[in-house]
Order: sequence, then structure tokens, then C-alpha cells
Amino acid sequence: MAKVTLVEAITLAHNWEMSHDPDVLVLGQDVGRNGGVFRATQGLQEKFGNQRVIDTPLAEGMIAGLCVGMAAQGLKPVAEIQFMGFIYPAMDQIVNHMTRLRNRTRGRLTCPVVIRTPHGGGIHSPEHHSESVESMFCHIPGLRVVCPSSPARAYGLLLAAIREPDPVLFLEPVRIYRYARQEVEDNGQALPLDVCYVLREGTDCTIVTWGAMTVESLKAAEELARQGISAEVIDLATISPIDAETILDSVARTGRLVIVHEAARNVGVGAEIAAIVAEHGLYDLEAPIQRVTGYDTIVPLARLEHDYAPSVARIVAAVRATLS
Amino acid sequence: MAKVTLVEAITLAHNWEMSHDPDVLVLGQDVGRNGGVFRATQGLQEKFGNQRVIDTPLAEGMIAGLCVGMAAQGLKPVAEIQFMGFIYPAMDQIVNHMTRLRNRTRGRLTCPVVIRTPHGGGIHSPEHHSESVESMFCHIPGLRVVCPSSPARAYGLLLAAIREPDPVLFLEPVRIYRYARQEVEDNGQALPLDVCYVLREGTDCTIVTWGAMTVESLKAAEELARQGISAEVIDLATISPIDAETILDSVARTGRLVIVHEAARNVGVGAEIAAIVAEHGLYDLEAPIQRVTGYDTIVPLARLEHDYAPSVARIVAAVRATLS
Amino acid sequence: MSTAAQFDIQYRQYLDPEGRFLPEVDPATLPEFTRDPAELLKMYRMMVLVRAFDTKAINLQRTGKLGTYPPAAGHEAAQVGAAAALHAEDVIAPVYREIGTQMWRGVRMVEILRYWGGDEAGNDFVNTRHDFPWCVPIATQTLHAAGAALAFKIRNQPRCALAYIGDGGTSEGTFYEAMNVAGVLKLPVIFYVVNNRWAISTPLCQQTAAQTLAQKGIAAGIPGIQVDGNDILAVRHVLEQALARARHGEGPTVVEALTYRLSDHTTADDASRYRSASEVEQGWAVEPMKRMRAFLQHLNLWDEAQEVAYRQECNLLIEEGVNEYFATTKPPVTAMFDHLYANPPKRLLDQRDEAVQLSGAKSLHG
Amino acid sequence: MSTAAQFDIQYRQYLDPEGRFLPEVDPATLPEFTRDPAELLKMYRMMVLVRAFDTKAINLQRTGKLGTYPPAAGHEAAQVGAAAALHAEDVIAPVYREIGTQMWRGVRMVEILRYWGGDEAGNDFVNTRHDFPWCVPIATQTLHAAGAALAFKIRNQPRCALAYIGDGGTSEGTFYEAMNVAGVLKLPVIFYVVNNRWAISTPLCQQTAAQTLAQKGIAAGIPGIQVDGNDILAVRHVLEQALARARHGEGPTVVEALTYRLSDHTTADDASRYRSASEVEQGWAVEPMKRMRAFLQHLNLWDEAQEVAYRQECNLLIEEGVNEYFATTKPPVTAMFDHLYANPPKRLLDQRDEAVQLSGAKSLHG
Ligand SMILES: Cc1ncc(C[n+]2csc(CCOP(=O)(O)OP(=O)(O)O)c2C)c(N)n1
Ligand SMILES: Cc1ncc(C[n+]2csc(CCOP(=O)(O)OP(=O)(O)O)c2C)c(N)n1
Ligand SMILES: [Mg+2]
Ligand SMILES: [Mg+2]
Repeated sequence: MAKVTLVEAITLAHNWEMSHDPDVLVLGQDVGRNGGVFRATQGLQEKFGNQRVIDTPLAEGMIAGLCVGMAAQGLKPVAEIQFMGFIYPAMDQIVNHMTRLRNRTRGRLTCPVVIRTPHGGGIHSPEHHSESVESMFCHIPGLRVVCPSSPARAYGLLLAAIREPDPVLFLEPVRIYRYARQEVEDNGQALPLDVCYVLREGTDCTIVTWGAMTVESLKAAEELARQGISAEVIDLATISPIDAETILDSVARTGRLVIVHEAARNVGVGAEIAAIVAEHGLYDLEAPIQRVTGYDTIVPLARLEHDYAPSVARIVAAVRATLS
Repeated sequence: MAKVTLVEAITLAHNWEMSHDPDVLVLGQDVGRNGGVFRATQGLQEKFGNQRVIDTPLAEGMIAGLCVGMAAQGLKPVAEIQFMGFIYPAMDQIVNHMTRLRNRTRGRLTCPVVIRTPHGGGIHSPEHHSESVESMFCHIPGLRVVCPSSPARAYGLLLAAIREPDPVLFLEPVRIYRYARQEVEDNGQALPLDVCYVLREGTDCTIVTWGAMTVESLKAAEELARQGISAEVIDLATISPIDAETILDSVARTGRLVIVHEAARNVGVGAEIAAIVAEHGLYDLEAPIQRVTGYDTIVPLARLEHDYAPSVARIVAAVRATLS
Repeated sequence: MSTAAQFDIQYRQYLDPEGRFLPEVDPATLPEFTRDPAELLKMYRMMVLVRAFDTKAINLQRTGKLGTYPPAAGHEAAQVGAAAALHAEDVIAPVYREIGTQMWRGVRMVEILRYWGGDEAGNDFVNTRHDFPWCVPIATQTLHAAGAALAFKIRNQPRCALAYIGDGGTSEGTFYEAMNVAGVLKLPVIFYVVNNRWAISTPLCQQTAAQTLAQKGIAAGIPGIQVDGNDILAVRHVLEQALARARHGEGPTVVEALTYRLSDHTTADDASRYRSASEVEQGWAVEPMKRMRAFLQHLNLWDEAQEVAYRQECNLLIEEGVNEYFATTKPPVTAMFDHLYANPPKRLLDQRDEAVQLSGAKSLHG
Repeated sequence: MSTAAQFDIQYRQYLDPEGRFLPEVDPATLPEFTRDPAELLKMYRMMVLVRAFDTKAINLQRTGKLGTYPPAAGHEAAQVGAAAALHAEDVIAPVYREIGTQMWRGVRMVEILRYWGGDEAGNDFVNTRHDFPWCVPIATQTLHAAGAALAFKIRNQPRCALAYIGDGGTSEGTFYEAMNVAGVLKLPVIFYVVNNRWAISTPLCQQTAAQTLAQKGIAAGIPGIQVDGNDILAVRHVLEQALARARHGEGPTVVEALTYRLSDHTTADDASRYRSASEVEQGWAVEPMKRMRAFLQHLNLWDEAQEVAYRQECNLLIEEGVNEYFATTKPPVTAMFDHLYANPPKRLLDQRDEAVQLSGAKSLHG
């Protein structure tokens, strides 16, 4: 059992699944010889050859469209989009085909595709390299959106995503790609999709978050514990469909809800979580819901990016506000 | 003063503004000789010539990108995308440029562009002709999203949209393009953006909606009135940014909120409205919020489309549920 | 100044509008099928069936029994000729107007009518399980064909993919991306441009400054060829050659078929708003059915009596298909939920329950 | 079989890598600027300044004083030659690597450093108010250039737009859409393809099967020409001709400049992972600075002493620019709110207040 980073866990999962399922293949810009801009596919082309690890020309829509065609023939493509800010040329194929082929043909043709892309900022990247626009994708019926928050979950959830018979958008939080090492058993065990993971139990307030913000949220929970406040931290993990039950159960116990995400607030996924609770858990709420999110601005370039994203202090303040 | 349909009001607004502002021009597929697939630009090319009403080749991304370039030079393009299901090739230009040019250049270059597109279904159209994916666009910082619900508001809001110094996505509810005629004074008077319009006052429950669903909601309010229930109907009109105050004021009076939209529920704009109220109006709520929306499925083809969209009965039932 | 590269685009036509070989054509050099009565008759008969069915579909729409429908009239040679060139194990990625190809390959009339009648079930082709469904977002299907072709290549299958695209469709960047990747990866795919000179109201000259659409392949480094799309012999032969190249690992080809859209864009369109009667008349003068019929008559393979009898036959087949369509009931409300995921999320199942309940209580609907 | 269309792509080069005219070139037939010492020196001096500034920027990044930066080394002739061909009132739509063109046109070093140092204010060019800002989403800028060109055309202004694009960028459909619409509308725009043979780790042969990138224009029916991008005389002349055509209403041109990326893709890249040292060596053997310097020395317009003195001058200019950069403070937190809308929504102003408060209380941050 090795201690690996999140990005290394991604590579391990690819490697496992490609070794065990000949229909799985990888494609994208610079994924082969270069191993991907973050090295997530490092070594795979060497091992599996350039028919199964394909360096494509530079066109995201093309990558997504090829996936649809290959998947319709029963292959299971795992595609990389270099940064989430470059995913828009692929939207048409994702919305109008990848997520619709099964429904459109009443199950005759299906689309078992995984699109992986980095998620979020915080690493002083250039323009367009820090986006987290998951909410746009969560609105698309037929698509699963998944975001791991640790090496182990990256490994298990990516395996699950590749095995899922329908398309999955797999978001990889860049800020924690190499944040910490964790023991990950490379045994091909997938983790369940469509469920939240409770990272820390608590009684006073529920914090729901995902991706890199789990780190800030856990730090905030520790700070709150020092202040005598017990916060429960839930990692959404599958951002769509949302596991409403786990959240509602938690809020039923704590009576308070703080949602933390990096993306802009307006019609972010935080809105959906708040709406679910306002519909189905209203009587459990003892205080207004709070959203701690990126502002409704464009992610600023490096010099202001830390003023944009939720900080431990903002999360702590929001939790305290629900308790006052 | 003429009685006009919503789509005729759109034509009138174009005509007024093009007559009074030489920088305004129209472009899109089939907008010239054919006057647009819904005839919204009928007669404009004849009057203003093909330098100001431009039939473009078939490429939505291209249309949006040309708009950015023209707007940077001070023109005010009004572009038509034939159906909202065909807007995805334009996403990259809308998200990464149109809405960012001002911010990116600190105001040196700006993007006064209007993109008009039909919104919603209900008219037995073919596949992809019935989409209402406004929520994806509302998540984009820097973009206004506007949707009129009557001929008069179509006229006034489109004028406002064209005059706005920043980009506006202008959604035209196809189902009511020719639903009713209304007196519209063609006097160049714009209506304010960024505010809701209260279509019917009420005391028992607030219904927030927009576009074609205002018609169903008003019908529901009438039915409810017959049943002794007084519903307030608010037309959001500017879907982003949301005029939270008007909604919160109303909920403070009625204590109940039902949100009605045609789009899928998950991370729809209804979620944002619910979240705003759960954050800022929680103590006013006397019952759980209800969302009456399209299902989280792909808009079905004609034979099932009426089972998909909110109906008067579903709205009535939801309002009654908040009262029980 | 030196020359870095040179290209040319060839044009292929065998028959003149009266169904006679062009003077420069030596029939003996043409492929076998041009001398095979069974094949020739099969092609012509399908063209007639397609035209008759198309006419019926328009009538169904006019009488409120079908939704918006995109007529195929004028495209019969382009469509049936392509179908005849393909192998059964190949796949096509159609747009929305390709019933000629589809019917040859086994798509049933009831399927076509169900789809345009507003029911996705029409796409669940019983006979052509691998073919892509109708594609409405313009040009997107070209990438699906390329993707399928990549799958064939990876799996070493001797199969090809053929993507249809219209003249208007060639303006979408997607088309170019598909050609480009197909060129680099040498994919067994044909980009079949059906140039009917109009994209709704946009004439070709407003669509592109390119003299031919076949030359668009040059941008991707792949060969392009132009063919008279109203000459089914030329269409089939050019495509057979392109498919043979693809099947032998020599990569993609762009084939441009020159034809004319004789009808409105769809039943929701009124083409008289934007094109002249005389232009349409010219279109009718060179349309493909007449040409093939004359050719067969010159060969004494066909006559008026056979035509009349066969049309009768067609009408019966069409009546059967239409009746089958009329007999299909409205899909259950569950249909919109049940094909979205292999593993549907709980929340969707809850919504499904709600919808079922509401549809049971239909009388309450507003 | 007849020929429907024919095309060729010409290649232009005047100087060999040693700065001598190629045998087939008659210098007398070349444009005036090739004989104008002031112009020649101005171009060379800018190339030297650009190379020196580029080196400095890389060093700043290496020492943590700049963010990720995309080096321009090897592109000086392609960039400065283009700048010299443009008029001040023309506009450029750059990608991210075009400092050579930008500096010629008046973009200040402090602006370049501010942008790559993580501050949007760098895009608020003081001197080139109409030029587009740096563009990161590949190929999108080509449409902005086309749009600006359409504005020029509508307003009857004798201006042109020039869009940069890399070899990798030519694979995005957007590029093709821009060429196509420019062709139809005859827009005064140049698509300037800087083919440096790599797109990060993707070599040209994996990017496209096209033998040249200039031929991509054929798809749009617009002329294309290839030029030695390390020969600043040829670059400038070819672009001047294309711009003259555009300015006279004859429409767009694709100009492909052949060059080589001598550095890593960006400071975050390690090119040794994917390309050989010998290939890079070959790139250095034909790089543009040496060639132009040799040319000037052959003409006795330049010598070692001048070179040393001028480099000194450059260093002072650069030091000035860098100091100006170091003197710029972190933008206020309000900067992310204040340039988004002319009429900011209330909710955004509330968020702005919140952010201001938080940034005042910085010590609380986690
Ligand atoms: C992306 C997209 N944009 C717009 C449309 C609307 N539309 C449907 S058909 C059509 C014209 C297509 O013309 P062409 O490609 O020449 O095919 P044809 O209809 O002539 O067979 C348009 C603009 C669409 N279906 N998809
Ligand atoms: C749409 C998009 N996809 C991916 C990227 C990431 N990326 C940045 S530069 C680059 C390669 C560009 O190569 P080329 O066009 O040849 O320009 P060069 O860097 O060689 O100047 C890539 C893939 C991007 N910026 N935009
Ligand atoms: Mg056409
Ligand atoms: Mg390059």
C-alpha cells in the first residue's frame, strides 16, 4: 500500500481500469508523451500504447464528440479537458448528445464516457485556469458530476465513474492535487457514486461542501471546535444527483446549514442544496441558511484570487452567524 | 397605438432602436430576407439594408464572436440564435469573452451585445427546439438574462437590453409569441431592467415565475381565487440579476412561496430564488417552499411535452400544499 | 517564391439529365453495378418509394397527423446512391433529411413517422441498431461518425462510418474539427456533403466563399471530390471508391454531392419567401428520379406499365406503414424518465412517481 | 471527370539563415523598406529588446516575482515583422505570446508584467486602446478580429484587423468559422498563423494532416500564403501585401509564418519531456535574430560595438519597466467588482461591501 497524492491516485485508477477493461481508453491534449499538464495520465501511453492513450489535436468539442461516437460503439473513453475554463467548446456535445444518446434512442445506443477536468483555483494560474462552473453541468439531465476531495476518494470515485454506464463529469480539485498523501490500496475497489461522505460529525451546524473547499471547511470545523462549536462536515462528492437524504438527516440533527463552494454564488450548486432544505427540511431549520461562496464576479487573476475564494475565516463567521 | 403580439413587439423595438441609433445592427441566421424563423426581424433588412441586418453563415459561435469584435469597436449588435438548444456553440464566446471583456480590460473595451433566442416549448416543435436553460447563463458573472412575458414588456425590455452597456441574453417565450395582442405604444420608452413586475397582488401565497409560465401562473391564481385563495404573481422579468427585494417583501406579506419554471428543477433558477428566501426571509416562511418545474429529464418530444411542463393543476396543487 | 502545395478538386458525372451517358464517359469502364439490372432496378425502386413516402409525410403534417417534417424531395439519388455504396456493417450519422439512405438500410416507415410525430421511440431502429439517430444540432454528427470510425480502427474492424452534412452545416467549426482529426488519425470515415444550395433561406453564396464544398477537405489535408448528386450512378461509384480507400486504411474523404432542395426546408418553412419560382423550376429540370427512370427505359429495363404497378405497390407499403404509425399510442409519461440513466437517481424516481400520479389524474390538468 | 477547382500555396523567403539574399531573389524588386536603414534598424532593435525582455520575464518567474509566463524566443521576426506591416489604426487580436508585436505598437513592459503577474490592469493598454487584450481560450480571438473588421467595413474605415493563431490553434473549429465568415463578407482581416511546430507537447504532424497551414484558407475560399517566419523581411512584405489587399476591399488572407518555439511552452512546461535536444538545436540554427543581425552587418548598418551598446540600453529600459512593475501594489479587493458592469446590480454591491470588510479584517483570514 502506497502513500499517494490525489493526482497520483487518478493515475492509479486509470491504470487499474485500463489493465482490466480493454474497452477503456484515454484521450485528450498532451495526455500521452507529456502525461497531461498535471501528469494525471503519466506513463499510460508508454504502457498501453497510442491506440489506447490518444494525443488529440487541440479542440475540446472534437474530443467530446469523438467520445460520443466511440461510446456508441461500446468503448469507454476517458477524456481530459485541460482546464475547466476550456470546456465550453465541448458543451454542445455534452448537453445535446452525450447525455441524451441513451434517452434519444430509448437505450439502443449509450454513452459511458468520463470527462475529467481540473476544478477551481488557488494555485496562481493564468486567466481561465481557475474555473469551477459545476452548476452549469448539474443542470443537465442525464449527467453525473463528481468531485473527489482526497486521494482515496479520487481513486474509488474515478473507478466508479469509468464503470458507470452513463456519462460522468469528473472534477479534480487542482488546489489539492498534491496537497497531501494518503494510503490508497490499489485494489480496483470503487466507491459508491450518488452519496455524500460525512467527513466529520458534529451537532451544532452542518457544513456541506466539496472538492478543495473540504480542506477549508475541515479547518474551519477545527477552529470552531476550539471555540466550543461542533460542526458536521459533509463532502457532497457526487454534486449531481445530490444525495439529499444525508444532508436533510444532518440538518434535522443540527438545525443549521452552511454551504461552502468556490464557484460564484448566483445559481451555484449551493442554491440547489438550500432549496432542497427549504422544501424538505424547513421545519428543522433553526436559523437562516448561509452560503459561503466565490463572489458573483469573474475569478480574478492571481493577485486577488485569495480574496475571491471562501476562507476559513469566512466559513467560521458564517457558522457562528447561524448560531447567533 | 396598435395591438400587437409579443413577436411583433420585438420587431417594433428593433425598428425603433435601429432608426434612432446608427450603431445598432442585427445579425443571425435567416434574419434578413426571411425575417427570422419566427419573423421577429421581418422587414428590417428591407428597411435598413444588408449592412445593418446581416444574414450570417450557419455557426452560432461565430455569431457570438463577431458580436464581441464589433462591440469592442463600439457597435451594438443584436444577434439572433434560432433556438436556445443551438446556443451551446456560442457558450465559449459568451462566458469567456462577451461577459469578461469589460472586466478583463478594466473598462477599456466593452461588450454592449444583445443575444436574442426563443425560450421554452409547448408548440410541438422538433427535438432541441423547446429548451429553457437560462440557469446556466444566470451563473455567468457579467451577464444579464431577461425574459418578457407580454408584448408591452417585450418592447420595453428589449429596448432596455439594447441600450444596456453590457451583454444581455434576451429570452423570448415561444409559447406566447402570438398568444395575445396588447396595445403597445411605439414611443421608444424602455422599461427598467433588474426589477420584477408584480402581475397580480395577493395575500396568501407568492408565486414567482417568468416567460410563458406567467400565463399558467395567472390562470392558476384565478382558479385559486375561485377557491378562496389569494395568490400574488410576480414576473421575474430580469432572471439575472434577481430583484430579491420585491420577492422578499412579497414573501414577508404572504408567508408562502411557490416558484414556477419550465426548465428542469435541479440547479434551476428556482433554486436560487429559494436559496435567497432561505437566507434572507426564512423567518417569514410559514410553510416549505415549493418548486413547480420541468422534471429533471430531457424535454420530451411533442407527444409528451405537456406532461413535462408545469400545468395550472400542478401550480394550484403546490399553492394549496403550502397552505395546508 | 516557390510553390509549397498544390490541389485540385475533380467533378464526376456520368448521366445527363435525360438519362444518357455524357459523351466523354465510356460505360465499359464503369463499375459492374452500372450494368447489373437487379441493382439498377433496386436503386430506382427505392427512389420511387422514398419520393412517395416523402409526399405522404408532408400530407400527414398538413392534416395535423405529423409534426414538423423536413422533406427529402430532390435528394433521392444522393441518399439512395450513398446507401447502395455502404455495407450493412458500416454506420451512418444522418442529419434529419436522409430517409432515402435510412429506408434502404432498413429503417421502417413507422419509425420515421414516430420520430417526426413526436416520439423518441422512432429512433430505436429495429434493423439498423448501430446507425446514429436523427441529428438536429447541425454538424455535430460528423464527430460521432469520426468517433465510431476511431472505434473501428482501434478494434481492427473493416467498417466505415459515413456522416451526412448539408451545405449550411459546413459552416460550423465542428465539421472542420471532425475532418481534421479524421485526417490526422486516418479514420475510415466519409464526410458526405449534400449541397442542395440552400440552408433554410441562406443561399450557398452567403454561406461560404469557397467555390466547392469538396475543397473544405484540403484544410484538413484530406482528399475531396465533387459529384453530380442527381446522378445516382456517379454518386454510388464515387462513394464506393471513397469507402474502399477508407476500408483499406487510407483515411477519410470529403464527397460533395450537388443537388437541389425541391421542397420547403421543413413543413414549417415557406421557401417562396426567399427563392424564385424559376430557380425551383430549374431544379425540377435536373431532378434525379426522371434521369434514372429515363436511363432504365433506354436500357429497356423499365416502362410506364411497370411504373404504374410499382407505384401502386408503394402506396400499399406506405399505407401499411402509416397504419402502423396511427396504431402507436401516446407513449406513457414514464417514457421520459426511463431511458435517461442505467441507474436512475432516487430524486428522478420520485419525480417519475409524481408524473405518473398526475397523468392518472389527467382531468385535473389546466 | 473534370476539374472543378485548383489551388496552390506559395512560399516566400528572402534571406538565408546567414542573412544573405537567396540566389533567386532580386533585391531590387523588394519593397522600399528593405533598403531603408532606419526601418531595418528599427525592426532589428525591437527584436533585440523583445528577446532581452523575454529573458528577463522568465527570470522574474523563476525567482517567484511573476506568474506563469509564455516565452516568445524564436518568434521575434514573426512578431516584429507583423507589427511593422500594420498601421497604428489597425487592431490586433493577439494570443498570449505576441509581446514583439505589442511592444512595437506601444504596449508597455509594465503592462505585460502586470498581466502575467496576476493583475487584469495589465490589459488596460495605455497606448493601444483598440487592440484586443491577451487571449487565453485558443482560437477565440480570430472571431474578434473578424468582428472588428466587420465594424471597419460597416463604417467604411480604411482599417484592418490581424488575428494571431498558433499551429495548435488552427485545430479549433472557431478558426475555420472566422475564416469562413471573413471570406463571405470579404472582411479586412488577416489570419496570421504562427506555426512554431508545437502546441505544448503536440507536434504539427499530430495536429493536422494538412501539409501547410496556409491551405486552411482554401476551405473558406480565401487565399493563403506561407512565409519563412524567421525572415523578418519576408514576413513584413507578405503581410504588407495582404493588408493592402484587405484595405482595398479584396478580403481576408491566411498568412502562415514558419518558425520554431525555442523555449518551453510556458514557464510551467518542461519541453525536454517531449522534444529532442537536437531538434531544438536545429531551431537555434535558423533563429531570426542572428539572421537579421548578419543582414545588417553585411550592409554595414550594424557592428559588435553597436550591439553591445544597444543591449546596455535595452537593459536600462527593461530595468525601468521592471521597477515600475515592482512599484505597482496589489490591486484593491474592489477591483474584481468594479469593472464587471456599467450598472452593477445591488447584490454585487453588497458582496463588494462584504469583501471590503473582510479585506480590512485580513488578520482573521485562515
Ligand atoms: C446548431 C444549429 N443551428 C441552427 C439550426 C437550425 N437549422 C435547422 S436546419 C438549418 C439549415 C441547414 O442547412 P443545410 O446544412 O444546408 O441542410 P439542409 O437543410 O439544406 O438539408 C438550420 C439553420 C440547427 N438545427 N442547429
Ligand atoms: C480552448 C483551449 N484549450 C486548451 C488550452 C490550453 N493550451 C494553452 S496553449 C496550448 C497550445 C497552443 O499551441 P499553439 O496554438 O501552437 O500556440 P503556441 O503555444 O505554440 O504559440 C494549449 C493546448 C487553451 N488555452 N485553450
Ligand atoms: Mg442545404
Ligand atoms: Mg505552436
